[in-house]
Amino acid sequence: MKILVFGAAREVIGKGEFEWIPIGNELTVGELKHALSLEYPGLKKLKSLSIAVNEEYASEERRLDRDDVIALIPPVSGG
Amino acid sequence: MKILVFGAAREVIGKGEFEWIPIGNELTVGELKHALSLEYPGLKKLKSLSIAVNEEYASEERRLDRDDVIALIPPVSGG
Amino acid sequence: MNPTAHIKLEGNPLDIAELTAAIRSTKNGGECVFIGTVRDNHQGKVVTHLEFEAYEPMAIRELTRIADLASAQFKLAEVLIHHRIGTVYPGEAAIVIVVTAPHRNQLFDACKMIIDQLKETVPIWKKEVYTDGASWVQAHP
Amino acid sequence: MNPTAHIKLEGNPLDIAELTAAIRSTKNGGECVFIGTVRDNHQGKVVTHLEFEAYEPMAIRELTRIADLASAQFKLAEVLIHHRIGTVYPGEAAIVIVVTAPHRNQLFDACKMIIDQLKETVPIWKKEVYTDGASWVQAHP
Repeated sequence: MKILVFGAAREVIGKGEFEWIPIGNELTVGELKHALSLEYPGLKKLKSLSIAVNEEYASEERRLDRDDVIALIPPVSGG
Repeated sequence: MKILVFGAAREVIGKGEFEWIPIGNELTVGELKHALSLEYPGLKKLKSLSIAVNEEYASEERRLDRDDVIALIPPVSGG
Repeated sequence: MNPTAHIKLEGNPLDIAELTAAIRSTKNGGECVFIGTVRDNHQGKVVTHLEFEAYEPMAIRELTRIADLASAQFKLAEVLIHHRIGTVYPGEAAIVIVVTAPHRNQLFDACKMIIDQLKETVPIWKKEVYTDGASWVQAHP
Repeated sequence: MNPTAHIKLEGNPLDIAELTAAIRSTKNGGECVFIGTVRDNHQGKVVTHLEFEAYEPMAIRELTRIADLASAQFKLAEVLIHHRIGTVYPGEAAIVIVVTAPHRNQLFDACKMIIDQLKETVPIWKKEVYTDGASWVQAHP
């Protein structure tokens, strides 16, 4: 599944977009966050990390599909 | 004493400025309003009439001096 | 007058770009502007234009008092209030208020307070001229 | 998108005169504008410029949602939100919000609500670049 990465999170991961192959058949937003933070420990230093699924904020319980567009949203600072 | 007149009040009185000679030695703002409304009954049709003395709103009790600049202030509608 | 208050009764059209830039600065990132534009109708009547009249020295005094009050109460950096006098046509701005502060928190309440108070106490009068007559607007009190 | 919402992420400087005039009309006399200008300092550091980055399609979606919410809640006529992306220098506007309505009562609360919500949820990120380094601002939550 495609994961977009922005702002401070992009600098932690080192790229703005990557493919993620989940282990097993099912994955929730919360499980994805946990798996990513094991692979990229720098993410834990962010003040917060939200996940957007198909351009909307998603809850931790939300189940992900293979063709969802995921985005990692560090704390926003527009305006 | 000099009296300035604005807006709807000016149209009632027919001029923007006139001299008023008070009867007796002392006159309050309330007494002036009463005397003017006898001479110009049209003033009673205004939604309200405030008096400014030397460019500040004055209470009914305020005593007037001969050299005060008086202004008749009908309801304002700036903005 | 408080050096941070910029007050004017203006006979010519108000230049929004100029007025909103006048008190902007790299120290004061937040800016709230109120623009009051003349409408072309009122209670079903077609308004051809407005005639604004002011008791000028007292209006300047009152506007300055209101600006200073808002500055102190809402910790503003600067306040600008320009109000048209004379003939103003539909679509033109009758008033522009600009307030700035380092941060935005209280800007909106400050701008609201200024226009609300202006409409209550500042000696400015508006005559609406219609296609078939005219009348003084008696708004406040 | 609601036809009354004018949303844009803009790579070029924002033209205040153009944006404040864009939704003004002789039907809607009241207009409130918020302008957020880039400051030249932050917590004692000299800011040379900002780099704004957005998740563009989602930012447009969120801004539209906020504009529609404000329109409905505060009975607005129209809403305009233009936000800079890319490099923005001190003194330039990073954001301009314009709201209009026939009357002024709720304009200020509407404008405040829009900027408050924007800063909380819209996926736009600001990197401050100083004379001696840079850092992502982690403002909300």
